[in-house]
Order: sequence, then C-alpha cells, then structure tokens
Amino acid sequence: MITKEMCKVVSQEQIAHSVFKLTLKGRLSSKAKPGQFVHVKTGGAGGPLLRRPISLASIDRDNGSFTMIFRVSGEGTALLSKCGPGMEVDVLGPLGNGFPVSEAVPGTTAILVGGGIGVPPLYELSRQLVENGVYVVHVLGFQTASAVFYEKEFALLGPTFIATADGSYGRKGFVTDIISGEQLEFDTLFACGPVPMLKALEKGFPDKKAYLSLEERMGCGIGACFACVCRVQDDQNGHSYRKVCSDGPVFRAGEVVI
Amino acid sequence: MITKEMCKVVSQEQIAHSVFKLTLKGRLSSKAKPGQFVHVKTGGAGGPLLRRPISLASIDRDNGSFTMIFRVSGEGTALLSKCGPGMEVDVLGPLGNGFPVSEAVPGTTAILVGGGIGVPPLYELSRQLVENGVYVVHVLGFQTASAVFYEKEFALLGPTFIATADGSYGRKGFVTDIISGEQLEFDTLFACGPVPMLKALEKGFPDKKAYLSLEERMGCGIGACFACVCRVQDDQNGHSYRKVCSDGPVFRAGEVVI
Amino acid sequence: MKKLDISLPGLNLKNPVMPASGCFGFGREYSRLYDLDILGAIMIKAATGEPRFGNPTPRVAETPSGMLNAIGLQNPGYEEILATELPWLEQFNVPIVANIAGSTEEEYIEVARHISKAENVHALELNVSCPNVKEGGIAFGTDPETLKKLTKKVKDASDVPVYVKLSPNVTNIVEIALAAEAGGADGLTMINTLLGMRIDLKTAKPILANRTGGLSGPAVKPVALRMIYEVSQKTSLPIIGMGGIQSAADVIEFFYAGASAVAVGTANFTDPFICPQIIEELPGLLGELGYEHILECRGRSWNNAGQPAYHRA
Amino acid sequence: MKKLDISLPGLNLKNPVMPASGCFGFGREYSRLYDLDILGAIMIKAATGEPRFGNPTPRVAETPSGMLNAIGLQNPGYEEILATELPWLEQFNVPIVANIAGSTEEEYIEVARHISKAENVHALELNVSCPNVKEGGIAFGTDPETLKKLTKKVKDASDVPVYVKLSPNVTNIVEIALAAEAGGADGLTMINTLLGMRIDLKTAKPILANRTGGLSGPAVKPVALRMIYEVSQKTSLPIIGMGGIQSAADVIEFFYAGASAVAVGTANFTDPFICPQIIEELPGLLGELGYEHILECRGRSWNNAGQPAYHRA
Ligand SMILES: Cc1cc2nc3c(=O)[nH]c(=O)nc-3n(C[C@H](O)[C@H](O)[C@H](O)COP(=O)(O)OP(=O)(O)OC[C@H]3O[C@@H](n4cnc5c(N)ncnc54)[C@H](O)[C@@H]3O)c2cc1C
Ligand SMILES: Cc1cc2nc3c(=O)[nH]c(=O)nc-3n(C[C@H](O)[C@H](O)[C@H](O)COP(=O)(O)OP(=O)(O)OC[C@H]3O[C@@H](n4cnc5c(N)ncnc54)[C@H](O)[C@@H]3O)c2cc1C
Ligand SMILES: Cc1cc2nc3c(=O)[nH]c(=O)nc-3n(C[C@H](O)[C@H](O)[C@H](O)COP(=O)(O)O)c2cc1C
Ligand SMILES: Cc1cc2nc3c(=O)[nH]c(=O)nc-3n(C[C@H](O)[C@H](O)[C@H](O)COP(=O)(O)O)c2cc1C
Ligand code: FES
Ligand code: FES
Repeated sequence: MITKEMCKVVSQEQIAHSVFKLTLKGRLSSKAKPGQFVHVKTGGAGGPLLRRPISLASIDRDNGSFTMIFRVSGEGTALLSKCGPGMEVDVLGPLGNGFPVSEAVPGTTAILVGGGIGVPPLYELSRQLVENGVYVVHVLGFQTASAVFYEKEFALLGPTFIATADGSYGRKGFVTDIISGEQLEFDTLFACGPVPMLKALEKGFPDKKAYLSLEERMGCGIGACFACVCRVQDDQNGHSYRKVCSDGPVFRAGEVVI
Repeated sequence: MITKEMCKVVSQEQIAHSVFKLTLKGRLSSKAKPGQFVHVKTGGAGGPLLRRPISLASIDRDNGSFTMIFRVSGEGTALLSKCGPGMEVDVLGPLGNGFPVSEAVPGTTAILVGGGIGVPPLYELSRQLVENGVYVVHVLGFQTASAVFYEKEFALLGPTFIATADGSYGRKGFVTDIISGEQLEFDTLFACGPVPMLKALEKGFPDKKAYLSLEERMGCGIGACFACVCRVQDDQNGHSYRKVCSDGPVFRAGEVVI
Repeated sequence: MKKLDISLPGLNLKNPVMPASGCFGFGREYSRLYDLDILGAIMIKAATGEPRFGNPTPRVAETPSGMLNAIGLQNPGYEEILATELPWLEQFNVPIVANIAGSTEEEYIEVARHISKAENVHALELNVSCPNVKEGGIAFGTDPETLKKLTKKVKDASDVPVYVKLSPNVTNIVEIALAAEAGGADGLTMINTLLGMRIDLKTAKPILANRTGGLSGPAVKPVALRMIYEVSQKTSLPIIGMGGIQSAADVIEFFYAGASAVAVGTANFTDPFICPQIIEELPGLLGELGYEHILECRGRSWNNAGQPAYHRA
Repeated sequence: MKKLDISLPGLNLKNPVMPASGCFGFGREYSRLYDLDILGAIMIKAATGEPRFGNPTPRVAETPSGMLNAIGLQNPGYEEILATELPWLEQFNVPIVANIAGSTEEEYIEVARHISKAENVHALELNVSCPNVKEGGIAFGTDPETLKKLTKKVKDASDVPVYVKLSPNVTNIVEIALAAEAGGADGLTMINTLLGMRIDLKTAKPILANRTGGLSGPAVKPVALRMIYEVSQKTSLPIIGMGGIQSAADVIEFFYAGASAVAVGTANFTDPFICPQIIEELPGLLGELGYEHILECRGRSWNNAGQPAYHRA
C-alpha cells in the first residue's frame, strides 16, 4: 500500500561532496523493498510543485525508519538537504517494484554495480542478499574521490571495488573496466546508475540474469500520468511501453529500451 | 538612505488574536522615523514574489533594533509569523515619509487615532511626541476584544480610549464615536486605519491640522512602478497624483483623495 | 450538507470536483489511494482512434509554480479503453467524461461515436487543444471555423453531451468559445495548457524531448480565471474550469470567475489526495464565506461586480 | 573580462542586462540604491502623447510565482519626459530605450518623432502590447497587418532604431514577429505580460480595479522562452528577451532560447538590487559553463539542437 506520510527527520548528515544521508521515521519502512523509491515533497508548502523521486538506501524495520542518500543537484535536493531533526518531510511511498531479491539463489554470487547516485539503492539490496546467503561483490563508480561514499558500509557486506572517472580514488575508469580487469565472476547482476553504464552492462553480459534500475523524469510517480514511460525492446506493435515509476524502476535486462 | 538588509530576529511574540510582534536587528533603526514602513520579503527564497509593506511600530536606536506589529491576513504575514530567533528576514527600508512629528507643537495636544492594524505606527509616533513635550491622547478601534493590543503601552504615554465594533471591550462603536462622546479636544490629529475611518476623520475635523496614513497595494515600494498612486484632491489637470509608497504613506488631510 | 451538488448537461454531480484529463490516467492508480466514489466525475485520459505511444522522454519539466508536459496523447486507443478501462470504472458510482482527440475529423468522429456509447460515459470532452502532437490537436482549437465544423460533427456522432476543451493559446478566447457554441457544444472546459519551454543550463538543450510542452499548475491560474471570466459573460454554456487549482479557495475563485464545476490536474501530482481533500474542505469554506450552496458563487465576480474590494483593517 | 558586451541596432551594450519598461520608472528611485552606470541600458516607462493618470487602484495583485499589474500606462507625457526625465538621465553613461505607447497611430508617430531626438535615447521600444488600456495598446499588437503598418510609420518618424514589443496574447507569435519585421523593425522585445486575473475570496470581486491585468514574473518564463525560441528561428531580428528573469542562470536560458539581450522587470520589486547582482554573477557563471562570451549562448538550444539532455549521475 502506498501511503502519504509526514515523516519525522531522525538525522541528516553530509557523507561526501554534495551528498547527504537523511533518515526519516515512517510507517512505509514496514513494507518497503530494496530498489523501491519514495516521492518526496521538498521545501514544504512553498517548495517546488513536483515531488522528487529518491531511492530507499536502507530500511530499518525495527526502528520504523528508512534512509535516503541523495546528491544536491538542484532546487529540490538543496531544500531537502536543509531538513534537520524535529522537522517533517512529506513522503509518498513506497513506490515501484524493487529488485527481485529472491532471484539470486543462496550460495551463488551476485554482483552489484552502481554509478554515482545510483549506488544508494544497492546498499539495502546487498544487506538483504547477504541475509539470504548470497555472496555479494560490489563495483561502485564515482566521478572523483570527494564523491565517494559508503565504501566501508559495502565492504562489511562483501568485496567492494571503487572506480573514479578521474582516477583520484580506487581504479581510474569505469565500473566495466573493473569487472573485466578483475575478471569478476557472478551469477546475477544488479545495477543502478547512469544510462551509458547500464547500456554497457546490458551489452557486456547478454547471457547473465541482470536487473537494471532506471531513472526518468516523473510527474505523478504512481503510474497515472505517462511521464516516465520507456519502450519495450520487443515492441511488436510500436506502442508497447513500461512505466518506470510503477512497472520499474527495476527491469530485467532486455525488457525495455534503455 | 534605503537599505536592503538581512535582519536577525530578536524576538517574536503573539500579542492578540492573529497579531504578532516581531523585533529585528537592523541598521535602518538608526535613521527610521515613525510612520515609515519597511518592505519585507516573507518566506525566504521560496516565499511570495512581492514584498509586504509593514509599518515600524517602534524603533530602538540604542539597541539597533526595530519592531513591527502585524496581523496574519494571508500567505506572506503567515510566513512572517513563523520567524523565530536566529532566523533572518530580508528587509528593505526605511520607506516613505513618516508622520511630521515636529508639526505638533510642544505643550499642545495631539490625538492619535488608530484602527485595527493601523494602530502600530502610532506607537512610535506617540513616544516621540511625548519626548517632545506634546500631550497625547489615543483613540484606538478594534473589531473585538481578542483583537485588542498595546492598550497598556499606549496608556503609559497618555490617555487611551478603546472602541470595539462589537462592544466586547471598551466602548461599542467607532473611534469617531469616542472622540465626539468624550468631547476630546486636540490641536493636531494623526491617524492610521481603514479608509472609512480616515474619511470620517477628514470630514469630521476639516479645520484641524490632520495627518493620515494611507495604505495601497504595492509593487516596488520605492516609487518606481506607479502601483500605489492616489489622486490629489485639488487636481487641476486630471492627472495629478501622489505615490503612497514614496510621497506617503502619510499625507496631510485634504491633500489626496482617500 | 447538500451544498455541492450540481447538474450540468449529461452530468449529475454530487460535487463539482473532478480530476482533469491526463492527470489521473483511467483512475486505477488513484483507486488504490482512495475511494473514487467521492469524486464528482472523472475526466479520463485522451482517447484516440489507434493506440499511441506518445512523445520521447523526458516528457515533463518543472517551472516556477508550474510544470511542462509533452506526453503526446499516449493512450491504448478507444477500443481498448472501451474493452478494459471503462468496464473497470463501472464499479464506481461516478460519471465519466471521456476526453477524445484525433489527427483528423474522421478520427474524432469515430472515437466520439463509439466511446459515447459506453454505459458510464456521461459526456465527451473534445480535446482540440493538445499542444503536444504534430497533427490535429491544437490546430482544431485555434481557428473558429474549423472548430465549429468539428464540434458539429462530433456532436452529431455522440450519444452524450459534448464539452469542448479550449486552448488558452489564442488571441481571442471568446471568439473560439462562441464558435464551439455555434457548433452545438453543450459546455466548455477550460483551460488546456499554455505552450511553454525550459532549457537545460548545462547542455543548452530543451529539457523536453519534444522541445516545447504544455504549461499547467498554479502559474497559469490567473490566465485561466481571466479566460473563464471573459467567456462566461459571453456564452450561455456551462464551463468546467481548470488551470492551477490546488485548494478549496481556488475552486471558489473559479466559480466566482464563472465556472460551474472544476477539474484538478497537476495538483494530483503534488498531492495525490488533493481531490478528496478539496471536496472535504469545500462545504466548510462555503459556510465561512456565508454561502448555502456553491452555485451562489457562480459568476459572482461579474454578476454583482461593483467596486473592487480593498479595505484596511 | 570582456564577456558581456553586445552590439545591437542603436545599442552598444557593455552588458546585456537592462531593467524592463514600467518596472524602473525613469531610474530616479533606483539611482539612490546603486550607480545606474553599471546597467547595459535602461528601458524607461511608456511615454504617451498626453499625460496619463492610468487606472484606478488596486493596480497590482500577487499570483503564484507572478504578479498582475494594471497600471494603465501612467506617465507624464512625452514632453515632460523630454523636458525633465531624459536630461536627468544624461548624467549616466547608459543608453536609454524609450518605450512609446498610444491610442492612435498619430499618437505613436508624434511620440516617436519627438522622443527619438533626445540625445540619450538610442532606441525606441514600440509598445503594442499593453493589456491595460482600453484603446490602442494590445490591439496594435495582435493583428499582423495593423502592426506592420504602425511599425513602418513609427520607423519613418524615428531617428533611432525601433524595437517592437510583442504581446504573448496571440495565437501565432511568429506571424506577428514577421509582420513587425516586414514593417521595418530593427529588433524585437518580448514578451509583454499575459492577460490574467485574480478574484478576492471574501468579496468575490476582482482584486484589480481594472478587473484584468498583465501577468509577469517567473510564472511566465516558460511562455517567454517558448516564444523567443520560435521567433528567433524565423526572423533575423535581434530579440531582447524578458519575462520572469530573476538570475544569471535565467539570462543564459534566454540566450539559449535565442535572445541577444535581456530585460528584468518584476524581479526589481522582489530585490531592487537584482540587476547589479545578475551583471556581477554572469561572467562567473559563463566561465563555469565554459563560455568565453555570452554570445556563444545565443540560440544554442536550436543551433546545435541534437538529442535533449538527460543523464543520471
Ligand atoms: C526512481 C528514481 C530514484 C532515484 N534515486 C535517487 C537517489 O537515491 N539519490 C539521488 O541523489 N537521486 C536519485 N534520483 C534522482 C533524483 O530524483 C534527482 O536528482 C532529483 O529529482 C533532482 O531534483 P532537484 O530539484 O535537485 O533538481 P532539478 O534539476 O531542479 O529538478 C527539476 C526537475 O527535474 C527532475 N529531475 C532532475 N534530475 C532528475 C533525475 N536524475 N531523475 C529524475 N528526475 C530528475 C526533478 O525531479 C524535478 O522534477 C532518483 C531518480 C529516480 C527516477
Ligand atoms: C504602508 C503600509 C503599512 C502597513 N503596515 C502594516 C502594519 O504595520 N501591520 C500590518 O499588519 N499590516 C500592515 N499593512 C498591511 C500589510 O501590508 C498587509 O496586511 C500584508 O501585505 C498582507 O500580506 P499577506 O501576504 O498576509 O496577504 P495576501 O492577501 O496573501 O497578500 C497578497 C498581496 O496583496 C497585498 N495586500 C494584501 N492586503 C494588503 C493591505 N492591506 N495593504 C497593502 N497590500 C496588501 C500584499 O502585500 C500582497 O502583495 C501595511 C500596508 C501598507 C501599505
Ligand atoms: C501530464 C499531463 C497530461 C495531460 N493530458 C491531457 C489530455 O490527455 N487531454 C487533455 O485534454 N488535457 C490534458 N492535460 C491538461 C489538463 O487536463 C488540464 O487542462 C491542464 O493541466 C490545466 O489544469 P492543471 O493546472 O490543474 O493541471 C494534461 C495535463 C498534464 C499536466
Ligand atoms: C508594474 C509593471 C508595469 C509595466 N509597465 C510597462 C510599460 O509601461 N510598457 C511596457 O512595454 N511594458 C510594461 N510592463 C511589462 C514589462 O516591461 C515586461 O515586459 C513584463 O513585465 C515581463 O517581464 P518580467 O516578468 O521580468 O516582469 C510592465 C510590467 C509591470 C510588472
Ligand atoms: S511518473 Fe506518472 S506515470 Fe510514471
Ligand atoms: S509601490 Fe511602486 S510606486 Fe509605489
């Protein structure tokens, strides 16, 4: 069930250059799944008209709270970064279909590939995979050293490789360079990040079971406005589509045109 | 000199139903005069586009601060009422020409007549008149008992009569009823309040030296946009005018068409 | 408590609030959030002759107090809507207003003929104002003669009353409204979106793939009010008003301007519960303002237009 | 640091930022706040043949991210402007763009003839788009033939280049722009205000005494950008863009759309120091975006319009 809730801020913390970690109390934590997102009204009544989609980075059922990690990239995220304890944030969610955690068989290996601000949803995914007895490997790409976050947190769950575009941290280059360079083996792939990265992964591992989380500009966030559609790859009639907000944001590789 | 300044909130306090008293630090306090106003940006960057004109209710040169008293009547004043200590308010001012304090001769009597949210600017005026050795009498009208404010403060400066429209406090009726009922005598009249009140005063005391503070919807607040003009009474050519923001808000009775 | 019921051609509304076309899909998503029975009516997404994919993405962009969209009339085609969506909507006790669009007169007529036969379709909304498709759409809504002709034909083809949805992108809205009236329209809905654009600062390219799109939301409210004010004084057709409505107060402002019902579009995205909230708040606000029934507000800005209001204290 | 200088017909601008007509009076008030020399130019308040008082008050109303005004071209008449205001402005090293308006062709011509002779008037802005006067004003700006004729006559009467200020309240802005071009205009300024309205909740009456007024401010920015985008691709006239500009980023967005300079109106009310601030911030922002000169931004949204921009991370 999707709910709209005024969520109390538990904490907010800057964890990298322009990147913030915001933890909120919210009933939606009891039902949310990794890879799902929330639609956040930033800045209160006077704030921007449209909500902002932000992935769930971790879900704490016991405390009834959840965490988002976001980069300040415009007006809405800037306003969100200014929320502190005691304040409330208007959150709609959980939205979309998350990563299919059970598709990774216990005892096999899953590789989690994230780029930039696509990294956050992989964290809760990794935690749940590990809980299920799946081996996880993380390959995370960032622009530059100051943009890197959550390396330690991921490392506690499984081997973690970092790439930066400018080589200022970890390996220089792209996540795909690491996968081939380190000759990483895996059974299932989960990825979230920029379109070129997702395309490269889809092309690079056509035979693997792979799940990709997409992004699109959104209106409603719940499937009603047709803002966020993408075409399906096997489009017989020229008008087949999926909605990123409600059919995704996670799709099996090969399902939709990225 | 008009300045634009981010003014620190010293205190904010509710003093009557929907009426707030907000004290700010600000350099403009060193040069402001009673009857002048400030143009306030409410709600920060995301707030309403236009500034809100609010009179100076008291000016504290020693502490470099000033006080506004305002009624919450819409979005802007509602936002302003939420400012607390530590916050900053964007203030343009001081604007307009205030009450001509020196027109009241020491030793004579001035009557200060205020209606509702027109009462605040009379407070600083009264203080300065008293300082100059002018006797002051206050006649203040409000809608109802819960709307009354600053009775005590005015009473400390001179005799103070209160009228309420519904008779729930003080005398029932209008300020003009009090002036005639109490047979109040005076040499100079200063007034601020609703248009019908100002009209009644202008008509009722045609021979007195009277100064009336007007209100008009404003754009710029500094005389550039022609939003706030009023006609002059003695309009020879059909296009004579005064700007409430920069030629007023205080006019000598008889000067402009109310 | 009967303060909100309104009767318009084809539409017996328990209240005058309905979601606007294109902002509510076919109701399925919002039905998971609240009971659609409480709505006055539902204006469903535009139906065309054939299924349409619409424009490439990005299809939306944000603007100050508004948004741009260039969905491009994506829909599964009227046959599918008749086969699946409308029957599903029958479970609700809510009249449906079917928004119809096309690239040719024939397409409009075909869609009107068939979709107007559905049990729960109580009125058609003739969309001659979509700015986001290459052919048809807005072209039918900016020329009075073309509009009159189209209205007449659609009216002939339809089994239910026809409301013509006006585009605000015109020099003379009254002229267009009168053309719709002359063509036999039973009512007007206004306004559709204003043509607008945003450009990305970093890439220098239009944010929308379609480059331009339709502006909606509170930013356009003053334009909508002005047009309804002008048109309502010049035609006898009832007007369903829309454009930036976000609150019960906005609804009353639209009635004052001359609307007889309202639709809420963009605000559903800001707050998916906005329609039920407005419906709940309306009676109280009407009471506060001293009205027994919302119809007392209709056209009040010009009915008794004396001096404008302005008083201190 | 020479990133901002631009040469347009009649106007050698040290930077492309100027206050918009009607939002800056004749400069006196703002001159007390900062040195007007820093401005690219100043567009002074509309001048008419005779002094005008304008409309009754209230003349302004607020709207979401915008405002309505119905000043009604209040001004002391061109003779007084020539006698007092323009000479006073001569102390500043800033070209003046004189906005001219009228109820008849003759009035326009008379004002143009005289005011264009002033030393510091480097260009005229032909206001055929004021929505707030009963006669003339917007009527001249919505019919192509009328506009072409008027432009030609004003052009003949004027000693300086003539920019035509376009109204956004038209079905086809390109057609109007081409009419101005055909009439001999040296440039275009756009947009004037969109016709709009607000109604008071308590009194049910229009907030503006004039009932309707012109919508300006950030709310109209997407409409302005769209129109400049369309027009700049179809005419060779330089465009001074305006409508909701509030920041250096907005200025660049207008250049991307196709503007060659910009004017700032309503934002002066929100922040009287906005023009100097934008002028100060522009060079830095251009640098960040990788431009050497602001002209590189001009028309970039369609010059190199490839795929629209959209990338994660
Ligand atoms: C399913 C999903 C999950 C996401 N998860 C995260 C996350 O966990 N952390 C994070 O930092 N970011 C995430 N994003 C991206 C995030 O939504 C944008 O960064 C954010 O909307 C930008 O808002 P803004 O006001 O700061 O920027 P502005 O550029 O001012 O926003 C203007 C408009 O564009 C939209 N927009 C801008 N960039 C994007 C984008 N990349 N994707 C979608 N809409 C965009 C905004 O939502 C808004 O409507 C996610 C996006 C999607 C679709
Ligand atoms: C010179 C002057 C001095 C004033 N001094 C005081 C004061 O000391 N205390 C006080 O409470 N009020 C004062 N007012 C009135 C005050 O400006 C309005 O109450 C306030 O602007 C309302 O803003 P809002 O956003 O709450 O209301 P809204 O109705 O949401 O405002 C919408 C728009 O209308 C304008 N507006 C609404 N009411 C008025 C009004 N009465 N006068 C002018 N503009 C208005 C607003 O400024 C804004 O632009 C003064 C007005 C003027 C002109
Ligand atoms: C995303 C979106 C899709 C729309 N689709 C349609 C449509 O299919 N048919 C139509 O007539 N109007 C459509 N509209 C216009 C709305 O119905 C409405 O007229 C307009 O948005 C103004 O109202 P608002 O400001 O409340 O959104 C759409 C608007 C939006 C924002
Ligand atoms: C109060 C006010 C007065 C205006 N007066 C004039 C005028 O006299 N002549 C004119 O051509 N435009 C006039 N305009 C329009 C502006 O010059 C400008 O075109 C419009 O406001 C859009 O720009 P903005 O959104 O930056 O304000 C006026 C606008 C406002 C807000
Ligand atoms: S955002 Fe509205 S359908 Fe996906
Ligand atoms: S408010 Fe602009 S001139 Fe007075």
